[in-house]
Amino acid sequence: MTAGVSIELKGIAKTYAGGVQALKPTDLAVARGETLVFLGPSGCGKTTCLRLIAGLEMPDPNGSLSFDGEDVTRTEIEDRNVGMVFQSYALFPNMSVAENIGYGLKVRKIAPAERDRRVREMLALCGIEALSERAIDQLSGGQRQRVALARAVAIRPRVLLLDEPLTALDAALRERLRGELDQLLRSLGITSIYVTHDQAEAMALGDRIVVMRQGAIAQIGAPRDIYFRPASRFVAEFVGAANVLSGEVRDGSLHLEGGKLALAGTGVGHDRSLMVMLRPESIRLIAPDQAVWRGRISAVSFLGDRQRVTVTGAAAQPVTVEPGNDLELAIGDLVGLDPAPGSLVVIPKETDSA
Amino acid sequence: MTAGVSIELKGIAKTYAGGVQALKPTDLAVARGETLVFLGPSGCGKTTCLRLIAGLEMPDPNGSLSFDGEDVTRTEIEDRNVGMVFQSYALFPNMSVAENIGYGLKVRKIAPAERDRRVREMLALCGIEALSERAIDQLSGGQRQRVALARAVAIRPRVLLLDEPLTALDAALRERLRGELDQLLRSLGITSIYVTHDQAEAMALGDRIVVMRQGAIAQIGAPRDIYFRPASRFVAEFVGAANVLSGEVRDGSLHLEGGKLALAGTGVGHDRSLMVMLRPESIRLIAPDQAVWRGRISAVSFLGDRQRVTVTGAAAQPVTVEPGNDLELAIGDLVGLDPAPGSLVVIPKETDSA
Amino acid sequence: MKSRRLFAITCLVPAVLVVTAFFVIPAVMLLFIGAGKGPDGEAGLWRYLAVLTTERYRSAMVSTVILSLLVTAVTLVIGGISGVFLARNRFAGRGILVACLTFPLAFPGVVVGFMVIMLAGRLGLIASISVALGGDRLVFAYSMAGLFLGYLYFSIPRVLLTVMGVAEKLDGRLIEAARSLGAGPWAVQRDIVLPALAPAFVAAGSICFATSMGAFGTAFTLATRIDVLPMVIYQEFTESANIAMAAALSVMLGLVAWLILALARLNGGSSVAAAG
Amino acid sequence: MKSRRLFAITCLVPAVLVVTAFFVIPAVMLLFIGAGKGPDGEAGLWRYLAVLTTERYRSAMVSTVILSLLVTAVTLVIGGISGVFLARNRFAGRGILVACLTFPLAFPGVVVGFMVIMLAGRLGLIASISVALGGDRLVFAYSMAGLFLGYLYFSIPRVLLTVMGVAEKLDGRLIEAARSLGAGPWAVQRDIVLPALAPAFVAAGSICFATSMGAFGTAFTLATRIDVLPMVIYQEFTESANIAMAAALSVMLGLVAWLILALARLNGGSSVAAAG
Repeated sequence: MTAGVSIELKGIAKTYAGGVQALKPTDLAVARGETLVFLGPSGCGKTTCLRLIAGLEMPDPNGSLSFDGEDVTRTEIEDRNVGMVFQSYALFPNMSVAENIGYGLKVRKIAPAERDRRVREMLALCGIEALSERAIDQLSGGQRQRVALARAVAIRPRVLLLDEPLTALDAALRERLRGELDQLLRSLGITSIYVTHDQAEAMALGDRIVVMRQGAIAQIGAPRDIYFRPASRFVAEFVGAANVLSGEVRDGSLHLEGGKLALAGTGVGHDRSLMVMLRPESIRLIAPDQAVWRGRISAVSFLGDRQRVTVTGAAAQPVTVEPGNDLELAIGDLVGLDPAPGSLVVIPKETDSA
Repeated sequence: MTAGVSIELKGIAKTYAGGVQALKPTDLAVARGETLVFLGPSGCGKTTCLRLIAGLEMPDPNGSLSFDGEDVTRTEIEDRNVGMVFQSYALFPNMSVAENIGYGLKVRKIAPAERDRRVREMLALCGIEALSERAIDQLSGGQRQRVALARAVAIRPRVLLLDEPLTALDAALRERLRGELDQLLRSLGITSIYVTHDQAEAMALGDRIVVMRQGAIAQIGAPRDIYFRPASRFVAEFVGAANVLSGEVRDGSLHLEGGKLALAGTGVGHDRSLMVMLRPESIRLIAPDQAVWRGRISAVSFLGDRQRVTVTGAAAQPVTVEPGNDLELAIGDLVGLDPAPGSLVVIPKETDSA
Repeated sequence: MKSRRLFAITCLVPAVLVVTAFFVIPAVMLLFIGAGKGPDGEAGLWRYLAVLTTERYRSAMVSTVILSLLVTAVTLVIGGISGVFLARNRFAGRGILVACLTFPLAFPGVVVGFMVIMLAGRLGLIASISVALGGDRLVFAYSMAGLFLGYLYFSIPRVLLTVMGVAEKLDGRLIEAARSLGAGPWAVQRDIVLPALAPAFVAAGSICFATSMGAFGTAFTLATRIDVLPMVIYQEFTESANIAMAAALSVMLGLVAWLILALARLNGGSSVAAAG
Repeated sequence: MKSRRLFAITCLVPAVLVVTAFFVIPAVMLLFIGAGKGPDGEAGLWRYLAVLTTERYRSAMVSTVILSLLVTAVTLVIGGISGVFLARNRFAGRGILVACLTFPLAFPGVVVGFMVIMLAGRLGLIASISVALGGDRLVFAYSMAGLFLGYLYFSIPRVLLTVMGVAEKLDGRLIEAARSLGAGPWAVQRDIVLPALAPAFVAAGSICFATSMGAFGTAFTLATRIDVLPMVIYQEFTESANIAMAAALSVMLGLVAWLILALARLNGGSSVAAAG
């Protein structure tokens, strides 16, 4: 439908009155039609970044923002032609569903007949034809979300900006709408910026993910890059459950409380001590006599599709393992831990340690 | 600390003014020290059930409710000695954290010295000693949750009632507090009733789960019973992701669009047609030439610890499979589907089909 | 169960007592006296009609209603614009401005009338300025214009505060959403802000109208030449000793104000209560 | 950027104009006249002190403040209990009860004064009943008691509506939580409901106090024998033509009312605005 534009941020920063720097000078390029996800904890600057791209905030001097090469740094939001979806949806309570969706077209003085046609098109696209004449307060959360999306897409924006659009929904609905949203974004082919603090959402929707921390970019990459090759301990722990283990290196192995881990193939130099990361689902539980790394089960939690097992004694901190739901486990059992080949990731040393 | 009581409901029902029957006549026994979870979609009667046990609603005539054999059906909540934790926490905004926790003791006219001692004990138990003098509006969501729990436990209740206590928190925090709550409930050994619509929460916390639907109990059982042996299609789909497949039975196999499934060991009689359930994580993806059941990948979603794959052509509806994150998959690939032994669950026929 | 019922009764009894003894009886008496014997010895419901048939009463009623409508309209425009502006902007001196705009709340009607005289009376500021500028002596304190000015003076702060209260609670995301859809500042005001404030406007406007209908202190201070309804009632009661007519006029005045408040409550919901 | 600035200025200019020309000038003039020449030819700030030193003014000020405090206290008790009860209970006739309790809002002060005379005046209901019962003729309309009754009549509805508005928004879970902790109905009211309503009480009470301080219509209708401050100001102004003294008294009256409102706003926050 719409091809969207490429976006380029050059040295964009934001300092609020009072001197708080919400975003450090940032360079970023978004390709045409790409879905880019900003992921991070609250206060990391991801929403500030979105609002700067939207034009709801003005960046500090010297930064520049362009859409397809056109400088829009000082353009007001109403002239940027961007579609926005808010966490609270921000639907106009004094208008019906159809009026909400058509509002952007009405403001653009598009003829009523054409406007009606495009509103109907949007209603069909989002599967909410039946709600057309409803008042906003008669809609469920999921329906509001769809109306908000339809309203933002109806103006055929150059960029679609989504600020935690699924956060206000409950888990099951969030998962279903995430799938729908993914299909819609791909079928529209529109450049999209998506902000979330939910790593599963980021993984499922993003062509690339920008992990942010304390007003700066911690890592940019495809979901698999971020998950399997985190650039820092922070990224490792934020994008999924992670066991971060520290130990001494001797004879090509990392020595831990409960045994050792072979370091072959991780390309480690000659450091004396090392920090590594292991995902819970990449550790297999095996008989203790077959293992070189052992521990004792201190907690088992049945989660339906899998179990969450806490193993103590294997490392300084308890190690979390997530085996399948078919294994019979009991608290107190001695177990062997067997990391899958290639699942051991060395975490670069850094000054921060959160 | 407290042993808690056993609870018995006999023919407890609730009809609201206007004739809506929120809870059909229900019998239920809760053992001393047990954690029982009511699980169901909104409007299923789970909260009504909790409020009846609490004494916030009065049941229809003829029902009876007893704590350790003592009839409390007509006892007011203030005389039932139950601890409640609300979804909104309902902390008193005009009192500090310590005053909130001590309020139940103050109302009971417990001497200030003893009261202080028990408040400090609770603060320590919930790990919020540092917040003692804080005002409620200075607390984060997770902190509020802990204060609400401490306040409910401080009165040493006979039963602890929790009404979706984690729903208002975001995903990561919810998961962490779920673990803490589990440990606390187990260490207190108090009889607990927990209401939630989140199946992962129910699985992780409940000794037994009561799945509710339309004001009646759909199934009662341990988490594994509910997950692996659902009594109906509704339960199967509510307690986790489920592929529900219908087909014709011929030669001891269930024939589907993309092949057949062996029915050996499922104890099926001589029905001509059958409905079965397969969990997404119990289906292995194998080479198509090795499989008797095949389909084509129509969508792949990387979720970090696993992938979600949609396979079409295998059955009338698309089949969802959740393989590990190490498999390389592409849309359009022909794949073989191999259910794990014993993972096929026959769903009893019923009139309802939601 | 017992304690709760006892509690409910303890609360209900004073309320019911107060209502019947105190609120309903005087109103019902007023209604009957209005139809009872006057100084002319005649009784009848005709007095209620007199508000429409007798020239003096009718013109007082008409001018009171027109004056109140005008005051309400102008108050809503000025108070509404200032209220929205003050709620949505932060600037140096804002606190002082709000304080200045709201201090008329502290002045009773008599003092407001007094102020109008000092501003627009025979020896008032406007008269002095107009003479100093070589023009005619501009005096309008003792006319409807003076009354209008006085009513504005005490109406604007109420409307301003009500509108500010609602405007501050207005969800800023709604405005951001409208802007993202291409709406300029005027379109945002017209399509988003005004509709959101409509209930507050209805509430504040109806209170403003009812207050203007019944304002007495200001009118009394300014002069007896202005025939607004509360003045006429007072004159009937004290000067003509025509208690029955005064009662009938009071009932009619109450009725009009009551109607407006009831209509507003139907449309504006509970916010009228808050503004009450 | 341009259009937004233009927009802001378009909003700001009328506000500033209105403030300076209309709100501040009369108040400042009042202040100066209070210190200016009186009919005795003397000027000075002493007039502001006269409120404290001259017996007549002091007693008027004291009795006005005491009356207003009493009215406020009684109004808060009656309006508070009824408001909480009406907000938290649904029963047949509730709508009519609320309508009855709030219709005094539609009656101006003159009419309220009038009602008090009919209830407690020489030929009023209470007098007739007391005589019929063989007792003395009970008449208290023309005293402070009558004024008190009249002020209650128009104060209670405002407080009632404000309290009802806030009580209806009170989170029912708080009460359920308190009950689950063992709190009986009285403890729930004392520990949960009253603290939650405190800001509404402060707001409604301060408005009630300021209104009572300045109420004129009722006092004027009841008689000129009652020396409340607004009456004294009126008399100074019209009968004694002592404009300076009237101005000084007005300033002092405004000051007291303003202080109470400002204190309430500090404590009750924005809810005073909503009740204003």
